[in-house]
Amino acid sequence: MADAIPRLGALDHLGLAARATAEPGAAGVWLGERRFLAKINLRGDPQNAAFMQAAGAALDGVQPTTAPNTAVRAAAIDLLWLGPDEWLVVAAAGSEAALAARLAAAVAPHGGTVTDVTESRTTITVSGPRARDALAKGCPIDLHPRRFRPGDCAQSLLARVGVILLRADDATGPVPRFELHVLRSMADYLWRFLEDAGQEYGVAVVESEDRSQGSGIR
Amino acid sequence: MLLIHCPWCGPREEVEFRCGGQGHIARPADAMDISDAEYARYLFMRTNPKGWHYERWNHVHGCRRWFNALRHTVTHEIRATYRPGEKKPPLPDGTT
Amino acid sequence: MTAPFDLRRPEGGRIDRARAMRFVFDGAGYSGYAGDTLASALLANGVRLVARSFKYHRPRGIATAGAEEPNALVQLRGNARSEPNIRATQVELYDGLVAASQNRWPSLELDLGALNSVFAKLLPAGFYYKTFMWPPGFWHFYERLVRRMAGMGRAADASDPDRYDHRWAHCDVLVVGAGPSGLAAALAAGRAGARVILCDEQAEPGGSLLGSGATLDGAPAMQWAGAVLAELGALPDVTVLPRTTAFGYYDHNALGLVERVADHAAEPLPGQPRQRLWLVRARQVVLATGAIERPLVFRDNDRPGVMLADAARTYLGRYAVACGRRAVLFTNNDHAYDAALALHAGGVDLAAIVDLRAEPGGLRVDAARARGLRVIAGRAVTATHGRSSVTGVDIARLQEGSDLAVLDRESIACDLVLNSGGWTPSVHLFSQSGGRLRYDEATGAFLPGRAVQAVRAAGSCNGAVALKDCLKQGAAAGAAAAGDCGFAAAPPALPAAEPEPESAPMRLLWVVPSDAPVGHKGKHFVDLQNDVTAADLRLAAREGYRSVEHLKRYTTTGMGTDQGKTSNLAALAILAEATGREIPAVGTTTFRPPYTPVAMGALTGRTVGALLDPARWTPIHRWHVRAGAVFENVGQWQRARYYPQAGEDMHRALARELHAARNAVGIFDASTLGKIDVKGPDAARFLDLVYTNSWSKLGIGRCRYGFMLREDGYVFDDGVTTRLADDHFLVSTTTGNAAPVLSWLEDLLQMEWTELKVRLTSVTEEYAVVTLSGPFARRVLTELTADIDLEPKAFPFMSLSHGTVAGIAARVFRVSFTGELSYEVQVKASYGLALWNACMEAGEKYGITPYGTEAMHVLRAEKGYVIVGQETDGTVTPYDLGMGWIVNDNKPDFIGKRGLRRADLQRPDRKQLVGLRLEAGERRKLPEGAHLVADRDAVPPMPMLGHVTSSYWSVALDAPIALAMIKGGRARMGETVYAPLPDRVAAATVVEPCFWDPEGKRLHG
Amino acid sequence: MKRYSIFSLARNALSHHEDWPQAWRSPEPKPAYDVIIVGGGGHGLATAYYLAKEHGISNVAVLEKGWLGGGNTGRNTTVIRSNYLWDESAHLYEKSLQLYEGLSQDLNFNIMLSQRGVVNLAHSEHDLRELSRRVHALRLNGIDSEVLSLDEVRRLIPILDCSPAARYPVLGASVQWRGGIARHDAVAWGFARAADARGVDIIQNCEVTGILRDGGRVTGVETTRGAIRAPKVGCVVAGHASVLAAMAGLSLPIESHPLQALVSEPIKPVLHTVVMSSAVHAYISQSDKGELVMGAGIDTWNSYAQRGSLPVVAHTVGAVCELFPIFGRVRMMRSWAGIVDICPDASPIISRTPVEGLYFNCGWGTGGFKATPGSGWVFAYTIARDEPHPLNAPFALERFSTGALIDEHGAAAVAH
Repeated sequence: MADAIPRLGALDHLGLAARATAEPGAAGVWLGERRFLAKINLRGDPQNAAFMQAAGAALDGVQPTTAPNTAVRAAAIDLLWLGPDEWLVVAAAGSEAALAARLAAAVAPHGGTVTDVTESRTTITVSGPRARDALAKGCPIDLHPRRFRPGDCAQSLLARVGVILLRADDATGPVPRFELHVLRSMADYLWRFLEDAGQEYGVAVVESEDRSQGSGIR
Repeated sequence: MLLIHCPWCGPREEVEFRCGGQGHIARPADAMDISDAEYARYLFMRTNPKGWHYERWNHVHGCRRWFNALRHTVTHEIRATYRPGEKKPPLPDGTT
Repeated sequence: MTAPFDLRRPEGGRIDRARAMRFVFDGAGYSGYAGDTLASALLANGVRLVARSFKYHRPRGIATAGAEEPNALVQLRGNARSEPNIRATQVELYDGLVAASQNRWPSLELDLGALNSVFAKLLPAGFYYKTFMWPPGFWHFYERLVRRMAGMGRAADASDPDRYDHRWAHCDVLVVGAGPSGLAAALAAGRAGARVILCDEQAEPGGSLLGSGATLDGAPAMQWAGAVLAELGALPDVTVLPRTTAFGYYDHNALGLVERVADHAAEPLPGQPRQRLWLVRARQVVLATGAIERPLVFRDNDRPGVMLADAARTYLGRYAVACGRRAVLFTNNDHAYDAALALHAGGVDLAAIVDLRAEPGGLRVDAARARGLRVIAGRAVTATHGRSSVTGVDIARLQEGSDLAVLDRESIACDLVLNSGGWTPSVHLFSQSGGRLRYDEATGAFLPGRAVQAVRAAGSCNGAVALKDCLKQGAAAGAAAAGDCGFAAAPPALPAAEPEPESAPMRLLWVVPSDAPVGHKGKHFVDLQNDVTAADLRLAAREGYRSVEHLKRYTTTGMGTDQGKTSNLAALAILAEATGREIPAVGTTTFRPPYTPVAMGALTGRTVGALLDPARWTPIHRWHVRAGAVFENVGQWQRARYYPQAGEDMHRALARELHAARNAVGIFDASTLGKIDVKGPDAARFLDLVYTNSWSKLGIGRCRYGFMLREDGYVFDDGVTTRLADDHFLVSTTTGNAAPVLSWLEDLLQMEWTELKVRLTSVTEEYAVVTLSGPFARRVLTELTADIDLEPKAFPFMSLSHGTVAGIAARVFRVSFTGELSYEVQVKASYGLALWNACMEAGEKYGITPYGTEAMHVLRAEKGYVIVGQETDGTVTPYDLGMGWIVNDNKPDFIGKRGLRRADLQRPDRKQLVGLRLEAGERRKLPEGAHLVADRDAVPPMPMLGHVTSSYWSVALDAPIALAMIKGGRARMGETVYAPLPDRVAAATVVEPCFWDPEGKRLHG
Repeated sequence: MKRYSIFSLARNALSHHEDWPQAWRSPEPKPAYDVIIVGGGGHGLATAYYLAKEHGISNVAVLEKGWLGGGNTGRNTTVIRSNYLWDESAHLYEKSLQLYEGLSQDLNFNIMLSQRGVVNLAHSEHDLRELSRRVHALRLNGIDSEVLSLDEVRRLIPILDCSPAARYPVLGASVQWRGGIARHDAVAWGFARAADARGVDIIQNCEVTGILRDGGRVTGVETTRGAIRAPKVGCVVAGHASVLAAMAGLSLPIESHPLQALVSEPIKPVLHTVVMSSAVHAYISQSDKGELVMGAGIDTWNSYAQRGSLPVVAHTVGAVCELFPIFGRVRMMRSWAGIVDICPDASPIISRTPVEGLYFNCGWGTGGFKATPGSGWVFAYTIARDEPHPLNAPFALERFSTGALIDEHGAAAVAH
């Protein structure tokens, strides 16, 4: 029923779809948005093997990692470490309700908790040969290819906005790709900051929802 | 521009953190039985040393965890950061 | 003499003679070449007089060739891009450059400010502290005159049109300075595989090699530099940043760099920043910042044409500019002879070398003599002559034990006076890093001592003199730095430098005698920019300003835009002499960032204008924009304040919105309120601890209003919390406190009550919240939902129902902040606009009207509901608000319980919340913030009872209403209080703080 | 004391300024004094001066570990005002402002008090409400203060960006015309010279290392230059109060933080009032020399190091450029930090202590310079009479037990 109701994305007012190009050309920074990706906050005790096992089972075998600031990436699920007892499950748009229910049922007996935060954030993709240069204008994290590798994630600031940052490429090409999960209310600000930061390198808007590269969620 | 070692996330820039002031201040369990002056000691009185200082930090723009640190208030050297519940490290110079 | 002498020598230098550049200085057109600085181009054109000094307006020329320049400050560019106080020595020439001199009127040549020189005797250091005190209170009049003399250049007359950037950077080894030592260091570290950043303030790397004419392996040294740069450029992890000044060294090896991206052009390219601030976190730092030649302090040493010896050599070697035709060198050391020889070789007539030392010797002196140069030993330059340019010098023999030099006087005509008092290593950054400095007696200089951070100094900033030593130190430092980062590094093979002749000792003579006691005739300048003389410094010492910091502040020495790069050491030495102490005992002055001034735009970066701070928008924001809402900032959120229709002012729009909410139905976007999901078996216990009231017995699906206090007992935040399940609550917070409350609750759980099994998640942004409020609220909602029973019995006040609204899964809370029948509908954020639109459509026939925060404020004030941050200010308890019922004192503990018991919080005469009703017929509301008194006729200073916290025109009551916090307010019901206002004294009656439906019938209806 | 005037200046010019006397002596410490003041900053020197002048106690030593005026007196942004919210603060700072108004004549030392007005900007409805509350309170307290409309702000400060399109547009302002700036070093030097002339010994490079007590009362101090006895010891050591208190076995409700400040290169006068904006975190004035003087925020962590972080400075400069877009190309010339001792209520402590004869004057946070003469005046009274003056009675240590804080953090952040 809800499918008939129009949903409004955090950046819909920017008309990104209409601006998107398939060929970024000479632009150094490629920006896009992935709307409505399912996002689920998972909490639980990593020392509790039963919890870890239950969570992994409910997530198609994707086991929560205890390695800080890394993500486990599978075909349909990214599982990002957020804290010593906290993870962010990212999955295909529309899957959140079922996934959250399944996950909650699995981990609740083992002291785990699950909160659907799908709509709290949207996902901005930043790629292109100068993606790192643009991000470095606002982000204090060291994004050097050796220091921030494929599958690494971090929570930090970009400009004055808190972001969850994931390196989403698989390192086969020269062009890195980052995904930024940003609070919905500040997405417009962050988008404008990134367009501004990329200005000296040239910015192209790309269709991220259909261009997801490498592994990751379709 | 401190470089602070979050016990979970590793070294991160100061801008990601917020300082929570003096650490290891126990909330009095017998608060209702102590005098106003004794309660003021908990609420307001601080060691504020010129030297090594046990303090609390929050990785507010990172993993959102609170942790403790031992930092020198003149050199700004951070000798240790440690998780809540972990034993506090001894003072490096054995004094104060 | 072959051809007529041209200041621009026919060959040599690193300028591009194929690219001529036109430029304008003080309205006159000149030309130079690509590769020139404004200073070198001016000198090439024979322009000597370029500035007036700050205090005496003395004519000044170009004294140096670098960042240390005290004199040659110009106003660069024009209009919105106009920049004051720019050192001509650091401006790269570009075609069309426009510059003007500063601090003169009407013109540089004829400057009336120079009258100050006439009164100079009345203007010693600190004269203003001793005068302008009579008659009392007249300082503001004198100040106007003083201010007229203030400043140097002017700020632009319009907003800066250029962009600036910030950038974070990380590296293994940061090398500051790309002279020979810096290049060697970067090469060593780069070859080892380290991530290296090499920065240099100049447009072209090379440092001293650019102008010295040195050779390496028998070839011009710049060939080696070029090869090194090429190799560095090919290394993927090496970044070379020319035109980039490391200006500040901060904690934990963080440095601030400013890159002048586009200053060498008339304006930046589209999209290009003008400057970029780099915030570098380096694991290791190598400082190769060089050294600055030190002037001698002799009488009238400030005339245009008096210049540092090495600067003249740089102008000749790098820019092919002879700074004069006939020169005299005045020195206390061997090294300056190199400059003299170079100038001599470049065609400058070297009239004499005046050496302070009685018996100078060594290879350099021999070489000078061998070329037939006249070396006059044991003498001093005792005076200079000339007005807008130097025309000659007097010299005389120094006498042991005398402060005067009067014997063997001689005058020499010249148009250039080179001087050298030795070298001052640039230890600024090392000092800022916290490193100790040590004084070296032989060279009269402070050198890097023990390092505190991970930093090494190399080359001439570390006291090295010979080129080969600079290279060696640099290579060793670079390799060691890389090694400390875990890279296997070895110093690279280095090219061979020419052998350096042994130097004879220098003669440190901090004030050069003349034929009269210092201060009696002429001026011995120490700080050229601030016109501080040796006599000023001695006066300050005599008056008791014996600390070097007192000296600086009293005389202003070293406080100019050059930060005393050429003057600090001499000032220190003169103070030491005057107070009978050794220089190290006097100390160093503190080196503070920045090394050279940094544009405020660069410090600002891009977080300015629209990017100053995130503007947070609700999911329904665009609707409010289209509806023409006027917004207000609440923290970072932008909230609709009211929705004026055509022709409406705020008052009329508000009246319409209020009327609708009380008599029909209003719709309000409440999405900004903080929402925290509290889950876990101990959730209720936790809430019992952080709220004043009790939660354990709250039924599932029921809501309760609560106060959070701080430990000191004062109100921190309020909001409605709902129990969603046995172990699951939804806490709501005020808009502004959403983040602080969450952080505070996390603090308690993580650090204090670690045994509690509770997890918190912010869900503020997960949901959009639409409030329907007013008598028709239920009817509107009925139209939109089929699966929620809206009957009051089934869905009472302060409860929650789940269902669908307008086809959207929703949580509906029956709560009210308006005093009317009211529902808050919560849906997933992306459906917020759809829900709003559906409500507007369904509500149309009921007169649904959007209302903003202003109407919300009035509605709640009519009910006497408080706003945290408006009625409260961090000093208010629940009891003060008349809400003692919300404090469950039977609980063994809650945050603030003990704090509330403190003596002052128990006083009976505390300020308490009351309502104020004005006299019948009074149409003017009280100003918010107005203070209240008991005595109508009181005069200032008068005892006050308290203040008006909220004041509105109540449409419902057709009268103004107000809330106030006043002393003992609960006991004053019915009393009259007064608000003395600028134009009247308003009287008001103290009443209960509830003006509307005190029984709450509408609320529960 | 030889008086300073234009005539003395002219007379000395004839002798090439070689006969000026010392502004103050550099005496050796005596074994004992009637009162020891620890701390040779503005407040300590003012205390000594008023002890001598108002209470006839001139057998006083001021002990300074470094050079006089070298702490926060020489590191602040020189702003003077008395527009404080709470009555207790307003009265104390107003006393100070009144003393400032006659100080150059009183001390015979030109402290260059420039009453050019202090403007506080409001950027939100909440700001406007708070500003109105403050102005109303000040007026009834008899302290000059008024609200300025946006048009008046525009006329007064033409270079201020008052565009309604700004991220945080200026909506209005208040002004205290009697507020302004003064030459900070001159305040210390003037007090030092005048105190010295009344017989006070100012002893520099003399660090207090211990507080001597006999039972419950103070008997003197131990210093790097030996023990010095006195029955009364007043501590006025901004940035070091907790360290001194610890020597006497006391702890204070104080945390020490770096407060950064900066100045630009000197430019021709463009800004003729002091402008403060708490919403965008900037305050700025232009000195008589032409430098823009700006105060940055405090670094949030404790420090005694007189240095802070660059992002804090950048944030402030950003706020200044937001308000004054013409300053983008003006350059920061110097930045530094002072150590501010901050109390939980952002108000000072001027108080007796549990140790008899030991007095503390501390916790001025960011407000110390403007309070200098008033602070010294009430502290001298408190020491001389062993009881607080009514002006400083509310600022006693006891308030932290009773809860009667004077919370100058102002109202909590807007929260609806």
